[in-house]
Amino acid sequence: MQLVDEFRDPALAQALLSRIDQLMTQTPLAEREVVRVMEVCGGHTHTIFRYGLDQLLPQGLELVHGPGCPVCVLPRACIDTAIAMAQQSDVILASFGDALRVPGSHKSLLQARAEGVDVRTVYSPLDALELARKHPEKEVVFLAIGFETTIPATAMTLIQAEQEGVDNFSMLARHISIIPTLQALLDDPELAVDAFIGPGHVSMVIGTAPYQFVSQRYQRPLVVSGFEPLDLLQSIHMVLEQLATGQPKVENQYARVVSEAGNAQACVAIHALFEPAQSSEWRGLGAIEGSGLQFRTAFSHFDAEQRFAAVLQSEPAATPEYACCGEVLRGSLKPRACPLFGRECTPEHPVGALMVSSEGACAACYQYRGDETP
Amino acid sequence: MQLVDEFRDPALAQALLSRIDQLMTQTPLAEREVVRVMEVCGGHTHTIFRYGLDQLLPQGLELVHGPGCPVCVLPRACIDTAIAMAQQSDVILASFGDALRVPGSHKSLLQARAEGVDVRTVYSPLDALELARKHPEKEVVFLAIGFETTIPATAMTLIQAEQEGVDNFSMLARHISIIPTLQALLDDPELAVDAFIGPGHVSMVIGTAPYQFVSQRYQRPLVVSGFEPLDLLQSIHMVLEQLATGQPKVENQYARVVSEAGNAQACVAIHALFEPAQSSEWRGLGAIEGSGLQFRTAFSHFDAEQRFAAVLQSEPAATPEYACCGEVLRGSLKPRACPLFGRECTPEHPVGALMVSSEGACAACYQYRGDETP
Amino acid sequence: MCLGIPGEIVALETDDLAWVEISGVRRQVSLACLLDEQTRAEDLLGQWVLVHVGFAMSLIDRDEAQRTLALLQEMQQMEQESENAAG
Amino acid sequence: MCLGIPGEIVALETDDLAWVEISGVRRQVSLACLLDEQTRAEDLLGQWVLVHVGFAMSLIDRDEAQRTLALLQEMQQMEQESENAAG
Amino acid sequence: MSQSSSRVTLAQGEGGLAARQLLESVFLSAFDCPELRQLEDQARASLAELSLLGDRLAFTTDSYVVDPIEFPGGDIGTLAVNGTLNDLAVGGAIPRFLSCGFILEEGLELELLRRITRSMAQAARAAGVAIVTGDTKVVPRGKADKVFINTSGIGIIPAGIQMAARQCEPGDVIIVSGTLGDHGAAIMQARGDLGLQVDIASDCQPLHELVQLMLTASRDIHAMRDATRGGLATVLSEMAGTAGVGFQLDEDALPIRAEVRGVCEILGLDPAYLANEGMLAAVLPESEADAVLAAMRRHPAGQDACLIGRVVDQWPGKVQVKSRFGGRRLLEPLTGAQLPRIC
Amino acid sequence: MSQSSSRVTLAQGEGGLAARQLLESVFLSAFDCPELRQLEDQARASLAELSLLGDRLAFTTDSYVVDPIEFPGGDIGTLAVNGTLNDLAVGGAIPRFLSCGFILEEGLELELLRRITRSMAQAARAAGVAIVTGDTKVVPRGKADKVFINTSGIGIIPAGIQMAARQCEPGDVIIVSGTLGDHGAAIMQARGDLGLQVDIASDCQPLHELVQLMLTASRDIHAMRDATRGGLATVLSEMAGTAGVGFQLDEDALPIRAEVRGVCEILGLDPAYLANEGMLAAVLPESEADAVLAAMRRHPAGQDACLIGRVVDQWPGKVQVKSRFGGRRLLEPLTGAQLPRIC
Ligand code: SF4
Ligand code: SF4
Ligand SMILES: [Mg+2]
Ligand SMILES: [Mg+2]
Ligand SMILES: [Mg+2]
Ligand SMILES: [Mg+2]
Ligand SMILES: [Mg+2]
Ligand SMILES: [Mg+2]
Ligand SMILES: [Mg+2]
Ligand SMILES: [Mg+2]
Ligand SMILES: [Mg+2]
Ligand SMILES: [Mg+2]
Repeated sequence: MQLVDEFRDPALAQALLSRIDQLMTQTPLAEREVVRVMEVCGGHTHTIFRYGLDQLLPQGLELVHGPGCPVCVLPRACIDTAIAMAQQSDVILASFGDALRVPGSHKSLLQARAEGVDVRTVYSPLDALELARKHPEKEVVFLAIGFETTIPATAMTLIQAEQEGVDNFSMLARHISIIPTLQALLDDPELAVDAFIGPGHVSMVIGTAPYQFVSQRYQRPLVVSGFEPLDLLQSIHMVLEQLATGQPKVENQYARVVSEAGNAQACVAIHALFEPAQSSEWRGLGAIEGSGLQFRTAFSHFDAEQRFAAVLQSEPAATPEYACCGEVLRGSLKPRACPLFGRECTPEHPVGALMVSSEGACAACYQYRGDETP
Repeated sequence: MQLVDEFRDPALAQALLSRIDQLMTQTPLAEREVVRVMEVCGGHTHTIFRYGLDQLLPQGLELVHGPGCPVCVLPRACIDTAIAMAQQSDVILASFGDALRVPGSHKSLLQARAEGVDVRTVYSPLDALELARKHPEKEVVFLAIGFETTIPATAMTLIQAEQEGVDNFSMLARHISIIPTLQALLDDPELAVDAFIGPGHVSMVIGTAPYQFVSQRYQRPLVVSGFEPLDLLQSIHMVLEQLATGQPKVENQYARVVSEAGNAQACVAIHALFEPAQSSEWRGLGAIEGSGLQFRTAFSHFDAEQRFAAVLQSEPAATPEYACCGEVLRGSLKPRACPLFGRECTPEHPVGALMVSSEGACAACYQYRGDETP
Repeated sequence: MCLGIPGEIVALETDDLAWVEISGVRRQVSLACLLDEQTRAEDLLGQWVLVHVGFAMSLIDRDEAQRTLALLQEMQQMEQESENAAG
Repeated sequence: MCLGIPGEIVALETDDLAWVEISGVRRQVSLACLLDEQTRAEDLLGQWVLVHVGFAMSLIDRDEAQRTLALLQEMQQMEQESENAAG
Repeated sequence: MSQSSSRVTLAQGEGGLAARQLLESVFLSAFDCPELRQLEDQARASLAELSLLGDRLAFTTDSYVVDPIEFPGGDIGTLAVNGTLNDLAVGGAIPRFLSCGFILEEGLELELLRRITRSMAQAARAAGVAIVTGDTKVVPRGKADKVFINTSGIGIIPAGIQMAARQCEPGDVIIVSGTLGDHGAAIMQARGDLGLQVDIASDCQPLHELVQLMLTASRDIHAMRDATRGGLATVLSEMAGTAGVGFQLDEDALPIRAEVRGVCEILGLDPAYLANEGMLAAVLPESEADAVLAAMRRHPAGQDACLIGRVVDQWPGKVQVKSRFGGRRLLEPLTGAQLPRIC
Repeated sequence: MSQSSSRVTLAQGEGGLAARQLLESVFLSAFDCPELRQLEDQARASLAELSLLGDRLAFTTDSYVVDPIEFPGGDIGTLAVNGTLNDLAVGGAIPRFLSCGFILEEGLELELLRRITRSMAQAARAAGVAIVTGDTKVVPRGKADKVFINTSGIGIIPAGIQMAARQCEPGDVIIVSGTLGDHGAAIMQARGDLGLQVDIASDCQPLHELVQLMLTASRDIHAMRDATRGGLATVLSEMAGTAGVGFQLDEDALPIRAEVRGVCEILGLDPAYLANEGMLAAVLPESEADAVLAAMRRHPAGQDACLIGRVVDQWPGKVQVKSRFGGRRLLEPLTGAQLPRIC
């Protein structure tokens, strides 16, 4: 595969690994007991485990798996709401495959489907819109999740629905913005992370400029990275070099896809449809100011929560999240240190959302390294 | 079974058969080449074939199978209409089992069901009403067929629907009255029938009085008969005795169930809901004045044909009935004399309606005597 | 036409619905066609009725049934006697 | 997060829908996020894009890709040389 | 806190862990036997050991889609075991192995599935056969009706036994092992949509012991069939057709329970077309009838065994019923489904 | 004028005439063989003749519910024959007889049913097996999804052949007969709901000839599985679990078609979990590998055969994949269904 296989070359990886080894054994990094690099993005976590990259890194260099998986941070209450909507006769609830396995207070959407509600997996929000066109007698609700990578797709789909006048289509939108999330992480006094690998695909939308505060205000290096093994190793090398020189800045390893400015059209679409919500609650992260998005008034007719307000009034409060997930998300606990890991909590029967998506720190850890004892 | 088994006693049947033999071999009946007795009612036809009674009767006594099967006289166009209604999304079409196999111009209701429309078998019109209660989101249409035996059930069901305000319930009513039908038969110059066995269950509703014209105007004996073998043999004996004495009259063999006056409440219900239609077309019988019933204006909201008028406008004309059925229904042709009998036309793939219900003269003949060559 | 079957009213369900028993089988039937000012459902308990498409359509007169059978039995006796006489 | 995959725009379906080919597999993707006054769909034919949930989200700069790889190859050569020197 | 479901999920049909857990928690525990425990893709059995029982293999299959799944006298599980056993039994075979293929609808209650598998296990144990290989598929909700089961069966036919419909010949008599239509009537009433209340249980039961007893009484039984779908009328028509002879039944000899007759009278059906699931018809020389009937009546499944008619050389391929009045009628194979009639 | 339908009717599932006509017009004409023609309730076969082929009977069953019913490379009929043949084949058995149980949805196009039965007949003929017994049920519209098929198979295992997962041991190598996930990818694209256009055909094919060739090259093959539902990852996990040994695969050695990889990259799936329907994995001593691989590559079903890993004494019951970078990851059995991911 072009533009993929080139970045999986083992010989080049070997060279990067030697460089990394060298940096770690030289002053000043050799003096540190441990260097902690957080890959913010679950896609990076996935690559790391898929190729066993963490096993190849030198002692003292630790990868911390961050909160950058939109599925993992989805609160139970959101699933409960989606199920309540799906339980209305006439409703088809559609979402991405990963969202369907997230546990709600009592069950996941897949389990609700087994009990008879109409839940569909789609590859694209456009496929959900197509469902609405094909089933005019039904109300199609799309459970919209994702960081800025995905929000433009949601927004463009809504713009198309608006243009065509498809009125049996709405969204339960639980989008999350990366910058306020990073900000909250950095403000956490328990955060023990020396540098960041920045999310490549979010950045192709928002560009690299918005990360400046990470290096400027919080003095942490950040390298926006691609998702292939070489991308990650190179990015790790780049943050280590910054740490070695003591000059934190924002760099872009993924220049083939990401520009400093990002994708203007995509950003325009996001802002046309959505505005930041005051404060949003995320699984494991708690309430983060400005991290959620809400429909602008002009588009609130697409807001499934308004359409189904009557139904949702009677929603019971969600059961509280399991505490360890939050610590893992913030990087202060390793997945295996959670007492539920691999026992009550497995990819088959996830307790926390980090066990759901293969991007989730716990699932990746279990799936790709399940044999190691904690 | 009480009130059933007593009337299936073979010793008593033997006695009746001897009496019948005697009558047929004595003057004046012995002088006739053939005595033709028409059992008007398909139920009688059924009993005759089920027990092989015709095989036990003496030479020269011939049973002619009359038109008294509401399924057999159902026109193709009625089935076409029922299918057109069933094809509306949201419609459940319900009827008695026998009606579902009647061929329309292109297919039967069972075949339409195989192609995806929602057709249900019910035992009672009350079960159809129950379907309407259970499926308020559906429109339930009951295809109502039957002679006076069944019309009170239809009427009482509608009265109940009216009282409860069940408004997703309607009927495609194709009821037929026995008296105009008999009248038309008797007016047919080709009718070669010497006496009638009258329909027991119709008579429990209308009583025996309405048949007086048969003996008075047309000089034919008529005996209202029950449905067990002894009932039929006794009734045959009774008409033969009348023929022997030359005093045609109306007699009642089935006094345990039928009274002279009939069932007043049932008749009231019929007349409350329905009024005679000017002229109705029946399969095999052609148009018969006053034989059909139509909704009275006060109840026309239950008339499925009015409810679905828009749909039905575009109904294509039904293909014409096969001519032989009519001759068989009027008693002027024996089923086996129809060139289609047992070849193109079988109970499995009926061409004419007489092959559908096991009451139909052709079906009874095929089912119970299929091995005889024509 | 018109399959009808005799059954006994063995229980009442509502004031116009009854349970009828036919050879060990019970079914609910409507009494609507048998009720009027003079006849209430209670009066029908224990009676035999002719059932058609879920409705009791007629009371059955068991005495009449007996009379019909008695007539036939008499006829049979006469036949046997005349046969014996002939044989 | 955000599975993205590079593919080549091989055909246009409408003025904002294109067929993208990825390792022999074709899928329709929306070009809505790449179009503006200056950029029409025709201009994108033959280009490589990053596809996410049915949308082309970014053009891929193949020269940049080459530059990144060239850098890594250079690094590898230097490593080998220093290794040879050491060994 | 883990949200394991009390219902069948699609994942359980995808192979993998969920499927494995369903297999272990439901099927293996119910059907445990050495062949199954191997968890190979196929069960294995020694041909030498099988040859001790007879000289021919018998092989049959049936799918079970009964609605409702549970009914008086059994459930789809007992049916799936006994039905296939009986298709082996009526060939004279001693049943040995069953396979079992489940098609489950997403959302099926696991507890119902457990009840069904327990029924199957119990029926298999009672009959001395093992369920040695199996398969489970799960289809999305609405794509199947709760649960369908296929069982295939292998049995061994003892040397010297040779039953086949073509062997029926004039002079033979026809016997049945029990009353007509019990299963069909029980199902109709269990379905509930006809509003009938009646105390009839399905006759669902294994017949292989009965058949072996019959064969002990006489090796000269010409043919046998279990009267299932389409009822006695249909299996007799098939046999008469295959042999090219006529069957004549005596209507009054047909054993029918009062309640089954009641159901039939109400709905206008003929009990000769109602299904049984533990009743067989056999055709044999008249000389053997007494011995065979006596043997049958010693077995619970044959208590109501009786002679119902004989094979004649008239009406080849047809079944006639003689009424008590002397008239006769034809019993054609079932035409279409039996539907309740009004006329 | 007679209105015979071009669709399956409920009556055809009720036994009786309609069922008989379906049997004769569709099934008997397609599957004609002496055993079926008897129209007894069970097929019969001589044990003595079977014993000439080997010393053990193999028995297996599978139900087929694939959606869509027809797809590039086959249909539910070819699948139903080859799938069950393969479950016999991987036990070393020579397949002999198949049973076939159809569950049809009322309203199914008869022409589709005819195509499916023709596929089955052709697949059976090609494999040299006979469909000797069958059954058909029809369920009301909406109670099943067009057509489900169960096939059960009987084969004979030649004396001396003994393959079983528990025999896998450290030092063995693991080979596969073809590329991963072709069937799964073909089905996903045929379903159409993911909007993928790709030229991939199912690998649906019989493997018994290939297996017999392998066994000719070496009788010392320890275990074999066809990688169907849950894919290679799942069958290897099962084998490793049964044997209590570790399997270590070399990621770069896994043969995967570019198009299958493309589908997986787009949807975020792992080809190791996609189904095959004509690919097997075998475990055998390293000493036998060259001979066995050479034999395999001479057969069309084994052209892409290759060595993908080895059995180790670490990680008992687990399958590890070593990436090209030297890191390793666990290949757990499939958890839940594979769903397209966005992240
Ligand atoms: S193992 Fe489960 S409960 Fe524990 S942190 Fe991970 S996802 Fe949360
Ligand atoms: S055989 Fe058929 S076509 Fe002929 S008269 Fe009878 S029903 Fe009509
Ligand atoms: Mg819903
Ligand atoms: Mg409809
Ligand atoms: Mg069978
Ligand atoms: Mg059978
Ligand atoms: Mg059977
Ligand atoms: Mg299987
Ligand atoms: Mg199998
Ligand atoms: Mg297998
Ligand atoms: Mg298999
Ligand atoms: Mg069968």
